[in-house]
Amino acid sequence: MNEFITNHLLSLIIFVPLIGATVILFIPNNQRLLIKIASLVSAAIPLLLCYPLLNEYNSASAQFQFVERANWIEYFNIEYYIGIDGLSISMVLLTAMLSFICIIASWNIEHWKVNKGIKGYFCLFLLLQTGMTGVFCALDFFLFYVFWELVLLPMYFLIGIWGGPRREYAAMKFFLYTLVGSVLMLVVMLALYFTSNKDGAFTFDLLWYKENASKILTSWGSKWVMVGFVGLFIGFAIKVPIFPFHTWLPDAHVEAPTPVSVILAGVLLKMGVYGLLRISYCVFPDAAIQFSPIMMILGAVNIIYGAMCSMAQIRGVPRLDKSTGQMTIEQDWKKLIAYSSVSHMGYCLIGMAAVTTAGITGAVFEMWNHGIITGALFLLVGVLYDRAHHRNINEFGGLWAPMPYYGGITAVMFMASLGLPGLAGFISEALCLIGGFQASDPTNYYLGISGAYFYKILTGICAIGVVLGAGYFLWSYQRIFLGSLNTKYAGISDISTRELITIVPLLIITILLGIQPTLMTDLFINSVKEFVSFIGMPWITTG
Amino acid sequence: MLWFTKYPVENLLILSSAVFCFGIYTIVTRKNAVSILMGVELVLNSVNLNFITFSQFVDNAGISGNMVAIFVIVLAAAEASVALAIILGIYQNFGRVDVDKLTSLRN
Amino acid sequence: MSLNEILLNIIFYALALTGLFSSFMVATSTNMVRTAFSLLGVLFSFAGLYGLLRADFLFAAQILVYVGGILVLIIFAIMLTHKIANVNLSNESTSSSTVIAVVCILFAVLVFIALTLPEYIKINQRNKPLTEMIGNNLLSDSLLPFEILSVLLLACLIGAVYLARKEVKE
Amino acid sequence: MGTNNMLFAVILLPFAGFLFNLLAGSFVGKKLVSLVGCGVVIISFILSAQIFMSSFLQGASTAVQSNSIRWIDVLDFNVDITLYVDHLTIVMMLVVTGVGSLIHIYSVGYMHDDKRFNRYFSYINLFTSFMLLLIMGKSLLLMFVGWEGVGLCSYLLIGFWFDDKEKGISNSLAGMKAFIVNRVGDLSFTIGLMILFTYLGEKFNVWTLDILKIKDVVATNETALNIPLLTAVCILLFGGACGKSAQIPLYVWLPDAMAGPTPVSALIHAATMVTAGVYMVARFNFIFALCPTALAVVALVGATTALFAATIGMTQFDIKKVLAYSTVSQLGYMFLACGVGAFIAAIFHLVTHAFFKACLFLGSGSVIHGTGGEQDIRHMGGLRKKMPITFITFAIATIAIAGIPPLAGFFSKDEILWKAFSSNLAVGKLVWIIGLITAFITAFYMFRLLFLTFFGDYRGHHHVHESPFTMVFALIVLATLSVIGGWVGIPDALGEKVIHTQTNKFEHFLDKSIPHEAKSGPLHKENSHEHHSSAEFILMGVSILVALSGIFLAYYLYMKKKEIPAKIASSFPELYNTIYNKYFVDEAYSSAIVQPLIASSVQTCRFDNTAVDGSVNTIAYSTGNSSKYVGVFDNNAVDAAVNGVANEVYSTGGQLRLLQSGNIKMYLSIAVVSSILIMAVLWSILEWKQVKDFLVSLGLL
Repeated sequence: MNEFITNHLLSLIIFVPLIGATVILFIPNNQRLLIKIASLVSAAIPLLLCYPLLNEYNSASAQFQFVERANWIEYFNIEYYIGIDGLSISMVLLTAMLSFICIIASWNIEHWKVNKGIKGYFCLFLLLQTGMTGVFCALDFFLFYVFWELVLLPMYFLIGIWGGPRREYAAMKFFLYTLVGSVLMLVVMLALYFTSNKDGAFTFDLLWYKENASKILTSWGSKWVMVGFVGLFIGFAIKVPIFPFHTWLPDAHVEAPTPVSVILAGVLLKMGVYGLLRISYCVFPDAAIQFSPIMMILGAVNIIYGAMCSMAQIRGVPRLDKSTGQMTIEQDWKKLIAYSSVSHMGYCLIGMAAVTTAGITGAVFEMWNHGIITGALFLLVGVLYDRAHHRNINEFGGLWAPMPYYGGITAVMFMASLGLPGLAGFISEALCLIGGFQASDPTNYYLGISGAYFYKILTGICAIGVVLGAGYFLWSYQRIFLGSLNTKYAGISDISTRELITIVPLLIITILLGIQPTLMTDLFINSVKEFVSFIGMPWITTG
Repeated sequence: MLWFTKYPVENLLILSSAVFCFGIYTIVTRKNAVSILMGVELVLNSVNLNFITFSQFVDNAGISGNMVAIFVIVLAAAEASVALAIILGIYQNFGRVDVDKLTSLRN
Repeated sequence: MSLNEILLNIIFYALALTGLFSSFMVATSTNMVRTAFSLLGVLFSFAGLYGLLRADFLFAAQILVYVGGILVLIIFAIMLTHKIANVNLSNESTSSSTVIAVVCILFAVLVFIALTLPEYIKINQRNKPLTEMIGNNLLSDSLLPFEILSVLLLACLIGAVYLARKEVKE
Repeated sequence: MGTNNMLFAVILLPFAGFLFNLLAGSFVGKKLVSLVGCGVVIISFILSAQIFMSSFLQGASTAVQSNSIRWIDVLDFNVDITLYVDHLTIVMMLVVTGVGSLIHIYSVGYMHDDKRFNRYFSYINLFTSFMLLLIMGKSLLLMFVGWEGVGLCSYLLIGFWFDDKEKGISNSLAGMKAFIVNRVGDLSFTIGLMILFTYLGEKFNVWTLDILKIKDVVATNETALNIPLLTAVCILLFGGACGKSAQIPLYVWLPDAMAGPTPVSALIHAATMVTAGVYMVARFNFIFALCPTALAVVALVGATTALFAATIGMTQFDIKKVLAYSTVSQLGYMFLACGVGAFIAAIFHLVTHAFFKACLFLGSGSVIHGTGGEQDIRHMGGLRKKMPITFITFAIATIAIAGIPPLAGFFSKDEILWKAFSSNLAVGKLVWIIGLITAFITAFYMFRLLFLTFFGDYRGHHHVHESPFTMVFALIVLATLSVIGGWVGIPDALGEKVIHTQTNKFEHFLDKSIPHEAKSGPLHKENSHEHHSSAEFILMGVSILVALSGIFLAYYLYMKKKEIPAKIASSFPELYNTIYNKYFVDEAYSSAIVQPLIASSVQTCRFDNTAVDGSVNTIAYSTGNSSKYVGVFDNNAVDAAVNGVANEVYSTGGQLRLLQSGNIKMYLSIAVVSSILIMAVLWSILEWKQVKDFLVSLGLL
């Protein structure tokens, strides 16, 4: 039995939630507690399986581990090919952990305004977890694409049914946006498929693409390689989200119920960045290097733009409400955090654009930290939302007096999020910034962009994001927690033990990784080294 | 002059065509249902004749033509019985068998 | 032409003419009973022709089935659908010149085709007894039609009985 | 270089105090909380004293270092947690822990009846541990962690009374302002740090943030350095120092920081945190010394801040605001000293300033405590009879800050002025003059404060009582320190002539960590010894004269002719008004930076809502519309065609229906005719050749 577990560990982690979801379908709808326990168990098992995963994972080697390979669709030579290396192990862990926490967080689903069938909710959630873990483990482009699309469906329904007032609009927008992106990705995937010939046959195997990246480069020519890269980039940029494609994020977050927006922010955004790292960078390394100045610019825009937008939430943004037609002042706390995650993802972009060891490690570590910190932030917003049933910042005040523990934990999380040294957020941001600084200056063939201190100036601009971050986080903290107590909320109850169970582990991880980040960075340092040396190879065709 | 012994096939075919045309003529002009039925019988017989002549003079095994003829005969019998049953049914309901009057199934 | 041939010719033409004349009578006679009996003439002449063509089984079948079965049936029908009194039933027919013209053209076409038979038609005489061959064939090659026919006859039997019975007024 | 793991104990003890008070504080009585709070800091003071005694005085080892723990390890960039103590650090440690413990003891009395007593002590302990980390951190990044941690604690402590009825919001806003302005300073600090890091890495392939390693790299290839870049780095690092030590562009947060409890102001905004900037500049003396332009900037900014803050201090009526502005101006002095290369004088002034400024703040605290929360000096007066000890200690500290010998202030300030005067930097003389004027104004407003609060008759209406012993004890100790503190650094010239003792122990002590030639180096004229001392004597006389005249002016205006200040104020109303309102700097900042930033952020979000989101919606809307048009087109065109066909079929069907006339004969004839036709067609197809001949023969073809 355990021999079966060890060599099918990854598949188990991926498919146990799916099995759980099917089991839940058979439980009658009125057995609410049984459904919840079943879903909890089926989310707990992958988390427990992560322990042997970490145990046997040999962080010294940069090769793929726990590889499982089986023929799926013989005719098209599509394989069920999964495996993890440094980049994806932290994501698998993050998905398992956040999903488990979110199941606990959605324990009081009955009291939500939208009290639809909870069986559907939990099944969709577990299906979502399968999709997400699958994305991070897939090594076959087709399998990756299938899991990528699999994630869309449950998320659409979770937002669409259990969401807030404008849920249909948000869910529809989210779905169509990501779908457009994945269409582009499909085109490039097929292009790659039909130009590949692994021992005679077409193949979707990502590792094969990586090994023959130079062959693809010569056969496609640098122009088409750039087109392919941009196609993939747009597909992933929508998910990250990167500046022009980000407008689905605030709506999806504002409308999604708390646990769903935790998963949305915690894991779904990482799928975009992970896709860029795993596929765009590995398959089109030449285009990746040529594209890095633009990536850096986009990263800088992301940071500053996200920070500005979230700061605007405090003053309140007049927005024409289509249904009622008049201008409503919108100052939603959750939207602030959504925009702040746009800003945080900007740091990942800088780290990636710099393609230095510090940069890429910073990006991967930022993916993990952002998942933990923003996940906790959304849970905290959920705590207040469950009590006050609204989220506009200026209607709270002085909540630290009645809710000391809640205030304390939110303070620590806010500090972590704005990058206070000594907590995890600072280290990944510092690594990204330093990585950005270390990047060598782009020479003239970088799409015609060159400049003596190009990267250094841009990273300097990005550092301003740190100040803006301090601005809007402290300002919102002051509006909600400090100042004189808003009498309406005098009797508000402090954070409950269930909510504590969901948030305290994230808090501990943030503090622990702040003091000793090597716990996490050792996991993926070697893979990053191999990744950087691979990208750094003399791909660059002059002109 | 094309005597039967020299040109057996042609003669027989001419005969069957003649009988065939007579059958057609009776079918088209007769008003009485039963006589129409007789016309049909004439046509069937002429066809039978054709089959048998060809089976005799063309087919080297000489059997398939005859087989068909047999089947035609049997079918003619079955068809005649059903037709007459219908005619009797009509007669009972309408009292007469005149084809022109039987227009209740109009459009 | 040898005596045999002459005899053959005489027999053929005798049969042919009787068949022609009686089918003419079927087509044009006004009296119902006369048409019935002229049909009898046609059937007999055709039976003779079959015999002439060495289709002896068919000669017998023709007489048995057609004459014995169908003709008797027709006569029954005539008797049942007309009052007994007036034997000379009127059998009017709406003959019009167009119909005659069409029939003649048809006859002409058929004759033309008969006369321009392709030479490949081999003239060979079969002299094996027909019945034995038919028996073998019925139960070997054309077994399927044979079975279908049996089913068909059964269906007709039932159908005919059902159609012809008098409505039982409840 | 001895390794001594006690260093970790020095930092972790206050941190443990923080954890204990925060978590267990509310359950445990105030007695235990105060015991743990103060005890922890006192023990760490004893430890630092022990290290000072053992390894620096007798041991004469240059530095003590703890073994390192792996912190960030990313192959080519790794940072370890190692604590490094050399002469400069030990001095700072003694100041921080010494003054810190005194202030902890003081605040036991001061904060006694506050309902969040334990939280206050936990924050103060956390502050002490972060400050120690800042000082002892070997790597720049560790220093930065301490740097921001100290900023965090100042944010928490300034906004400590966040739920105060009327001032609650302003307190928390002040805290936020402090943190964000510090953050702006930290921004320039990080950029400077990163430029230095990447420059050293790319040029000399030394990827390190370790201060010692940086020092060696800079020392070994001094000639190959790119001076303009280093100047930029120095200015950026100095920007960080400005943020933290409240210099000209980023000083606005310090006066508002007075919203916090007074011991907090004493500890953080007088003695320790604000001096972090000076410490950092002193720590990087080996880089600053190489860039004269950077030094000039530092000196000028320091001098102008000193003068600027002193002028504002003259007009303030809130006792803590006056002291806050005096702190800003004294810090200006320290940076002035650094600017002219006299890093040791700056540190000496930092130490003496810590003593008398802490004493002043604690004195003002006991005054506020005594007068029941009254902070406006116009409602005080004549307190010397009711609060004698506070008056005496306050007076001593005021004399010290004014720079009257033999107290500490004189020696350290005079040292700075002398170094400024004697330095051959162009900016030296100008800066000396500004320093002199500032000394005059400082003496004036300090004694104005003294006379208004303690002399004359009591204008308030509250029963005044002396503070309890715990508070007074700290005052006494600090007063004595501000007296004897100066004697450590008596200048050599004065020493040989007058007191024949081994003088300026402080300078010789610090020499080991801030090498002499860097201190004076090309900056000071190496003239003969005699000329050197005579000029110094003259200078001492001048500065004493200036101080006395300042005191006399204050005495004359506020003791003799009380109405004159009001008359002066009314005669130049707009000048007085501008100075009183702090030159409207706060308003200028908020209108120039803060409001536009918020407005632009609102605009960006609206842009995001309308333009970007709008474009997406328009795309969706247009596809919706176009699909509508497609739908309409589909209905009219395609559908019409289909309907047309349907109608045709229907009509033909109609005619065909007529065929079903029920006339059997017609059916039969149709059947016959159609079968004949079919036969004809089939036959003609099969026998096309014959038919063709036949037709040809007929002449049709």
